[in-house]
Amino acid sequence: MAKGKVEIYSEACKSCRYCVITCPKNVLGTTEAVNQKGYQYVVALRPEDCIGCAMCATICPDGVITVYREGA
Amino acid sequence: MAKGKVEIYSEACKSCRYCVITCPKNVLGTTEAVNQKGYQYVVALRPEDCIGCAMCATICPDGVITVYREGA
Amino acid sequence: MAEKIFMKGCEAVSESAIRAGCRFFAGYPITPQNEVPEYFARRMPSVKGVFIQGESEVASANMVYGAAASGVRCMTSSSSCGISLKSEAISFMAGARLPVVLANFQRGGPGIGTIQPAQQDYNQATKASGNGGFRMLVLSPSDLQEAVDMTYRAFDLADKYQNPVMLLLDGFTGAMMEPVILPEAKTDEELDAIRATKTYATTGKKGGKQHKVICGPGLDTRVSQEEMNRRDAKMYEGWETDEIDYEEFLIDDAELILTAYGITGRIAKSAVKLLRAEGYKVGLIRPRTIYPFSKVAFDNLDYGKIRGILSAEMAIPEQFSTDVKTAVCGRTKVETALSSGGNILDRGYIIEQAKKLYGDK
Amino acid sequence: MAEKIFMKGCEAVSESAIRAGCRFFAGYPITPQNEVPEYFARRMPSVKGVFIQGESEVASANMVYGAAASGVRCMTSSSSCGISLKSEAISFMAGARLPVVLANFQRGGPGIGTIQPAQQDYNQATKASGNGGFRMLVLSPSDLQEAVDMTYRAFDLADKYQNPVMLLLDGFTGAMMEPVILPEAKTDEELDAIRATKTYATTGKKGGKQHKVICGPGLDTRVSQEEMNRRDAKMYEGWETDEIDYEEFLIDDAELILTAYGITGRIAKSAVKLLRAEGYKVGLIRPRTIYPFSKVAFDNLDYGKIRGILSAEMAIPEQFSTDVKTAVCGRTKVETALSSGGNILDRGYIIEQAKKLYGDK
Amino acid sequence: MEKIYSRASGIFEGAVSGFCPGCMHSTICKIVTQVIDELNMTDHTCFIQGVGCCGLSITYLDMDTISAPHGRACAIASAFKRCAPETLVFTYQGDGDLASIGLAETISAANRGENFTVIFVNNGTYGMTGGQMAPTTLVGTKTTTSPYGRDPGEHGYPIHMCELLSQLSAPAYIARVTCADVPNVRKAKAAVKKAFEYQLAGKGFSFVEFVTNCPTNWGMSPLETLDYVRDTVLNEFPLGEFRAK
Amino acid sequence: MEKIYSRASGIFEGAVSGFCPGCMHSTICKIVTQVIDELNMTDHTCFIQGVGCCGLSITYLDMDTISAPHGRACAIASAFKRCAPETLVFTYQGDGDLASIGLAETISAANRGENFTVIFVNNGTYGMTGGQMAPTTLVGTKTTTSPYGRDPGEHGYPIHMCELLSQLSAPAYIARVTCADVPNVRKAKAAVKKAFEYQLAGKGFSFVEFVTNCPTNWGMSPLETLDYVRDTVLNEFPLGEFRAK
Amino acid sequence: MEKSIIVAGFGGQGVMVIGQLFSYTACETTDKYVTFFPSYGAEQRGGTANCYVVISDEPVGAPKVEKVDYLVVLNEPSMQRFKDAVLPGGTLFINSTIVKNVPDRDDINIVHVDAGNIAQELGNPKCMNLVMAGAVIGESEILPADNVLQTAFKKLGAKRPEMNPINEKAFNRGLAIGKAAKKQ
Amino acid sequence: MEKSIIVAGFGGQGVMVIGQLFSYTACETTDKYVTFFPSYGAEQRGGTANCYVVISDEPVGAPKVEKVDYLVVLNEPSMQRFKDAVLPGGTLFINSTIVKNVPDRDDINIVHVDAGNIAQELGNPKCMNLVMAGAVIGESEILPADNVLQTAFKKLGAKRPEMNPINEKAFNRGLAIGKAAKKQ
Ligand SMILES: Cc1ncc(C[n+]2csc(CCOP(=O)(O)OP(=O)(O)O)c2C)c(N)n1
Ligand SMILES: Cc1ncc(C[n+]2csc(CCOP(=O)(O)OP(=O)(O)O)c2C)c(N)n1
Ligand code: SF4
Ligand code: SF4
Ligand code: SF4
Ligand code: SF4
Ligand code: SF4
Ligand code: SF4
Ligand SMILES: [Mg+2]
Ligand SMILES: [Mg+2]
Repeated sequence: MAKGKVEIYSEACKSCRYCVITCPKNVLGTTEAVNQKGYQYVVALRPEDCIGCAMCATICPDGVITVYREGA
Repeated sequence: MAKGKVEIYSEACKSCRYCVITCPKNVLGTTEAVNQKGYQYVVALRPEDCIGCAMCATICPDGVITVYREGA
Repeated sequence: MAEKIFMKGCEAVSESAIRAGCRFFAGYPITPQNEVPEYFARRMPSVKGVFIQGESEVASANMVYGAAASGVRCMTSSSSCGISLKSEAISFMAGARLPVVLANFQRGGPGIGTIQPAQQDYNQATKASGNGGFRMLVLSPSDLQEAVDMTYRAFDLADKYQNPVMLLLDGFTGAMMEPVILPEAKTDEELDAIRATKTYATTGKKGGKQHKVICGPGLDTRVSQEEMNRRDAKMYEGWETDEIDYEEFLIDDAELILTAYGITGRIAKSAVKLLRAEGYKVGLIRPRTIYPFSKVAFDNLDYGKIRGILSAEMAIPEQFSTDVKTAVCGRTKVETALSSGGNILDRGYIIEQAKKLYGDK
Repeated sequence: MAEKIFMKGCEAVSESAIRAGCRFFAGYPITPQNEVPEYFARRMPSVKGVFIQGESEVASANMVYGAAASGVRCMTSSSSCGISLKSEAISFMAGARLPVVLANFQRGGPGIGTIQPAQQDYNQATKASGNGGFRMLVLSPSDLQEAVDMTYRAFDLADKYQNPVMLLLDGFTGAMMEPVILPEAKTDEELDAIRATKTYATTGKKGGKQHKVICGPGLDTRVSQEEMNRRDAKMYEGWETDEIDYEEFLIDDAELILTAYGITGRIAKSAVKLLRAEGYKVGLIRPRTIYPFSKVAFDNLDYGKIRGILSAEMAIPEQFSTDVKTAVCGRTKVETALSSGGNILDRGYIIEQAKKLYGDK
Repeated sequence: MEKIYSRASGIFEGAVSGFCPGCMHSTICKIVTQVIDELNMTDHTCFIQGVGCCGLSITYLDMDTISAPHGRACAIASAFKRCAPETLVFTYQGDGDLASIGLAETISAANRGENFTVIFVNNGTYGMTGGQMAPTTLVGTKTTTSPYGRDPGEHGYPIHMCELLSQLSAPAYIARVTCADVPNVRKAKAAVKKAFEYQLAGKGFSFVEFVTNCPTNWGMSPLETLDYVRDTVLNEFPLGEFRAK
Repeated sequence: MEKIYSRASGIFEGAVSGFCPGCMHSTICKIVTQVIDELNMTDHTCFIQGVGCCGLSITYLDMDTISAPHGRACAIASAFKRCAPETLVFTYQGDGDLASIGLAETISAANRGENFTVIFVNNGTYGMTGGQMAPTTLVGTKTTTSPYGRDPGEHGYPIHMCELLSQLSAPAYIARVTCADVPNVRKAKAAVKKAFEYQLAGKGFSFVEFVTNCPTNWGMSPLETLDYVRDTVLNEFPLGEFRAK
Repeated sequence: MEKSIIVAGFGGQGVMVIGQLFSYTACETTDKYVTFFPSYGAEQRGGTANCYVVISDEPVGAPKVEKVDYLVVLNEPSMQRFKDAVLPGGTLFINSTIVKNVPDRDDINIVHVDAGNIAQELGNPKCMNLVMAGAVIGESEILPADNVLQTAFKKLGAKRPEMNPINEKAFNRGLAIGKAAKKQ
Repeated sequence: MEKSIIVAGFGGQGVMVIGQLFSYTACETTDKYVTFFPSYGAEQRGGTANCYVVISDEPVGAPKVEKVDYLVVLNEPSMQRFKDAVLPGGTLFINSTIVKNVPDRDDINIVHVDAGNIAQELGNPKCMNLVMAGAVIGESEILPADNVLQTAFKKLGAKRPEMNPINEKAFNRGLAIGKAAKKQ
């Protein structure tokens, strides 16, 4: 099981992709799906690899990502 | 004869006495006489001692003193 | 009754403000009102108030904006060109509906003008102390007792309407000395109670549900600019019935009306007395609130028996007199007695002009 | 005839200014007039003119003061709260009698307001753009061709009277695009000749006997403030006969008059057309010069046959409409159609109000 | 699993900021509210917005706020803090606001040592009005009002606020940070915390300059701006603590 | 005998300045006009007066002049010089004017590197308006608006304009001088000359700060002020050339 | 004859380009009077943007009107805001790729244009606006289609001539949809 | 009854003190109304300074009037400026130590007071103004001399009590001159 988990508030995502390039485990990415504002929001493509390091959330300007970690 | 000479435009003198304390030869001073503005203006009390060094004129804020020097 | 004290205009106004509960003052030196910031600098520590010498008029006016946002009674003052610099902030305070007291000790103009008194800012004070078409109550005293009383009242009016109030004075009133009786000082408890009513103060949500926002129309997304403008317009309209204040003197049988405000008002009044002594039937209308304009005073006149109106002010070209003409609307002749440039209006000249307009006794 | 070009209001005004010989512009970003400084930034190098982005509106206005003192044709522009910040400098320029062109692309207010268009600065522009009771010619165009033509003319008027001239526009006029025909550009020779007439320019005594002083009343010891105020008052008076400009449209048989200026003027005009098409006898008075006020246009009306006047403006509370009421002075009913807050006045609403006031056909 | 990173209570529940994609204004709002939460001050804070994109925080940050006239936030904060000393007060200002029109207010408040905190967003341009030249614009950069590039001969050089303020005696804390990568976001947050702690301890003026981006007016993608900040902008504006009394 | 020292032609023939007895404003007028005469520029000069006692020069200095709104001389000079590049342009401003209300205009013009000269009169007070506290007032000094003495906790510390401007890249010449004794008057004159020469050579912004006195508002005799300047004020404001590009 | 148009969408969708295309064409290739008025929110990106175009045989009176003959809607929020702004008898053009809520009105012509997908298909999502422009011209015939296309080449092609072919395709795809949707 | 006074001289001559002495006395020791108005030039020193005092049984209408009952002139420029400001029947008080040009008017009483020299004689040139004040009271009797003297002790003596004796002497010297100069 994954050590970490990300929760993405996709309506607030603006598709800047900062989290995508920052995630050390390559967990995140975008799909074709767009939100209300028309942005291709980020999703956890490989949630199982998430280590809950919160680097994605730290770099995310818009506070889109909430991070959970096992036994933090 | 004196090496220098000072000409004092007494109406412009405000009696600050900067020149008096600055003159190395103690040439200058005030008397009872006052000008239109009510200031006891400076006069050359000992003109014969003047060496024309222009220190008095240099320190004088109001450009009251014109200085002449022998063979300057 | 309280003792009469011989005081300088600037200081009388300042002391009255402090007694009204002014606990923040920001200002910048400018003649002829330097004694106002200087007085606050001396006095504020003893009432635990704050005095800041702003780095400029712009900063000072914005400081008052900040102080008002915190809920304290506050004031700034300046003179003419300094008021121009404050005009953006004044407009913001009117837009944000903040209670502040502003004083303008007018000097000559335009531009830097002389440091001598004038009444050249009447239009600015009453028509446009900044952009956006807001209005303020503008009070103008004729003597120092009135200055003291109006200052005290200005703080209540500012709170009542949650809007800036302006005192329009002049360099003469600021510099002259006259005996005054000072109003009683508000106690700390009274002031705390007043501050407690200011629920808009942005001192932290403190458990409140809604965050508070101090801003003008256009930024608050909860209410449209037009709504705010309409709300304010309604308030201004209310002033027309509730806040107009003027003195009538010997109007009943008057065939000639002198009218003037501020320092000129007292001179006109004494001219009326002297003219009466000579048998001229003259009376006086002296607006104390100069915005809104005392139109009603002119509407109440019996134009059947009036030969004319002489409007006196220290402004060239005329300003107040134009409002008089508008109010009179052709019902009788309106002439003017004007001066500017530091020459306060000579009573002899007013009397002369009045006699000319009066014609045969 | 020159080609018509589809241009944005801000840019059309800027290009017209450059063609009129404007060789110095200082401004500070503020929506909705950013395209003015931006246009000057691009264009000035090619005409050897100077563009400076001032550190603020205060600085920009003072830069124009400096440029005018050097004898070049110059301009600054801003919007509403930015104009408030310029008001001290404007007052100085009027006091020093310097020719400058000022443009205000009005937005909502008070305070920062919306970035949407409004006409909320009418009082400020026409009554008190600063302290001291000075006046300026204020021109307000209804469409971009008029904006272009008035801008060009403003430079001549500024020089003619050696006084600031204001263009009162709005965010709508600045942002919209429309075809315009641009005036011919003044040649360098023409501009040199104009500059040579400016003997007051303080570019050095150059052997002249008298040093030149640029300052307002109160500082120049050679002439008293009152003399200067009287001299200026006389000039202002002259404008009342020489510089009032307005459009009359279908007035002759009109039983209802619509009146409006600026952007609202064109909307009102088209409302008149639509109402005429429906058989209503309506006409239009559209002031182009808004200071001095076109009182004469209202005096010329035949009140015997007029049912009323509808005054439309984007200001709440009313401003222009108050001047209309003053001019009409009770001779007929004056009603208003107002909006603010970025809602430009809807033609439909004007028509509706007009019909109400008109009554039965 | 435990929640280890989330939005703070100072942001409206579920709010979407009005800032452009990738704009660090958003990051700043995020970390400032986090710090305030950590200090338990969300209910006792008043922030004073400059005019600029920071004004978009009015619908984003759920704390008491005053909207200042452009450039005057430091004057307002000076008075407000003196009248409400228990409230945590910070201004939030852009470079046009703070370093151009508000230069006198900024330096004067710093020089008086007023006890509030400045959050300064240096994005090298006037963002909200569409990308005009700011005092902080890098030499050579084309903007709408320097269409031929910022020219030192005509426009001078970028102004360095931290260095300038460090010439004054009164300021208690001065630091320059950025949000261009994770370690820097963490450092930035620590700097904000320190600044607020200085204020709460009554030490006087504290100032945190953020070297940020403006993807929209720089004409770059958000990712490109990160590189540009790191590779170019930081050369002009070195990070660090300039004063910590 | 030969005339070796006299007034310059830039002073009205026979004029008596309006400055108080012993006020160094007079000295500054004297040496500035002397330098301009030496440069043969009296007929090609425009000076821009701040508002303050320097405004008394309007009836003293026989050169073209513009009276600026308080604090705005540097903005006016920036534009004027660009529109009339052949004219020697200097501003003449007090510390209230230049370092308080005009702080943004001063620093911004310096930062743009505008090609004119500033003559800055630092007398530690608002002279003309009767002795209020200036940003340059020494700690502890009682003035009409700091009646209990300048208190660092409330008012901060004196502002040092030369040091502040030296943080900027553009300025070409920055110096602090005084007129408290003969050698210093001579140095001051040399500094003014250098500043004007820099301007004539098109090098950009030049700035000469005069540490001066205000006998009237300091409540001292003129002679006492000389001692106070030398013994006390100069400790706070060290003399010297800060920049000479 | 006077025709009024609103184009509304997000900033960045090319709202203004559509309006300006019509305006320039009217100004430079016809005898008509024309006005164009852009309107932005406070936000630079992601905010709303819309513009008003009025094309007329006489000088234009009101460059911004509450109700228009043609409404072009590029995103959902714009639909919410403007759906009542179409005059009876007028036409509503919808970027149906992303706008799903369609008003229930039978007094107007509603033209669905899958512009987003068409643009995608043509290889450049940015030319969505040209598809919409084509549709407007096809249905309304307020301006000669050829003139509009020439203007597009002149104005958009000036900076990026390589875009001309794809722009032309996009415009023509829209034009065809517009023509087909014409009410007889 | 209303009496008006102008005191005029250089800044630094104690012009304002004379006016304030009268004003405070009127306010604090009588039932009269009083106004005081100071007027300065732009210069801090060496400039002109003058003040207007009006003392009246009724509220004061005009605190500054062109023509006054009493004019006190301390220097030459003030004489030039104000010499026509004395009402017929009024009195002109001259600091004759430094004012030499005397107007040729026989409709007023002219009182020469060698105040500068008297003050010098008394050992403090600064008390020249008290000599003048005494002269005004002596001639005009607008206020009780004793009250004025008490006010001087209260106001001037507050900071510098050691000056009281010399101030008293100065005032009394002036008073005597004023009394002697009274027109019968
Ligand atoms: C007095 C005044 N001048 C100008 C403006 C217009 N204005 C709005 S935002 C802004 C500046 C934005 O730049 P900056 O402060 O750098 O903030 P950013 O948007 O870049 O974060 C300006 C000049 C205004 N609102 N008020
Ligand atoms: C806008 C404005 N604010 C204030 C004043 C009033 N004022 C006149 S001189 C002066 C300042 C004098 O101080 P400083 O600049 O230090 O010059 P100094 O007289 O000391 O040489 C001030 C504030 C003014 N004329 N205009
Ligand atoms: S918490 Fe760490 S591993 Fe998980 S998605 Fe975020 S950056 Fe990647
Ligand atoms: S960093 Fe945040 S806003 Fe940017 S793409 Fe990732 S989740 Fe979306
Ligand atoms: S020139 Fe020299 S010696 Fe002569 S008076 Fe002056 S200081 Fe004295
Ligand atoms: S220095 Fe000049 S003003 Fe002072 S006393 Fe000497 S001559 Fe007079
Ligand atoms: S315009 Fe620039 S600074 Fe403003 S929100 Fe967008 S990216 Fe950020
Ligand atoms: S007031 Fe001070 S600065 Fe002004 S002239 Fe007098 S001494 Fe000099
Ligand atoms: Mg910025
Ligand atoms: Mg000073």
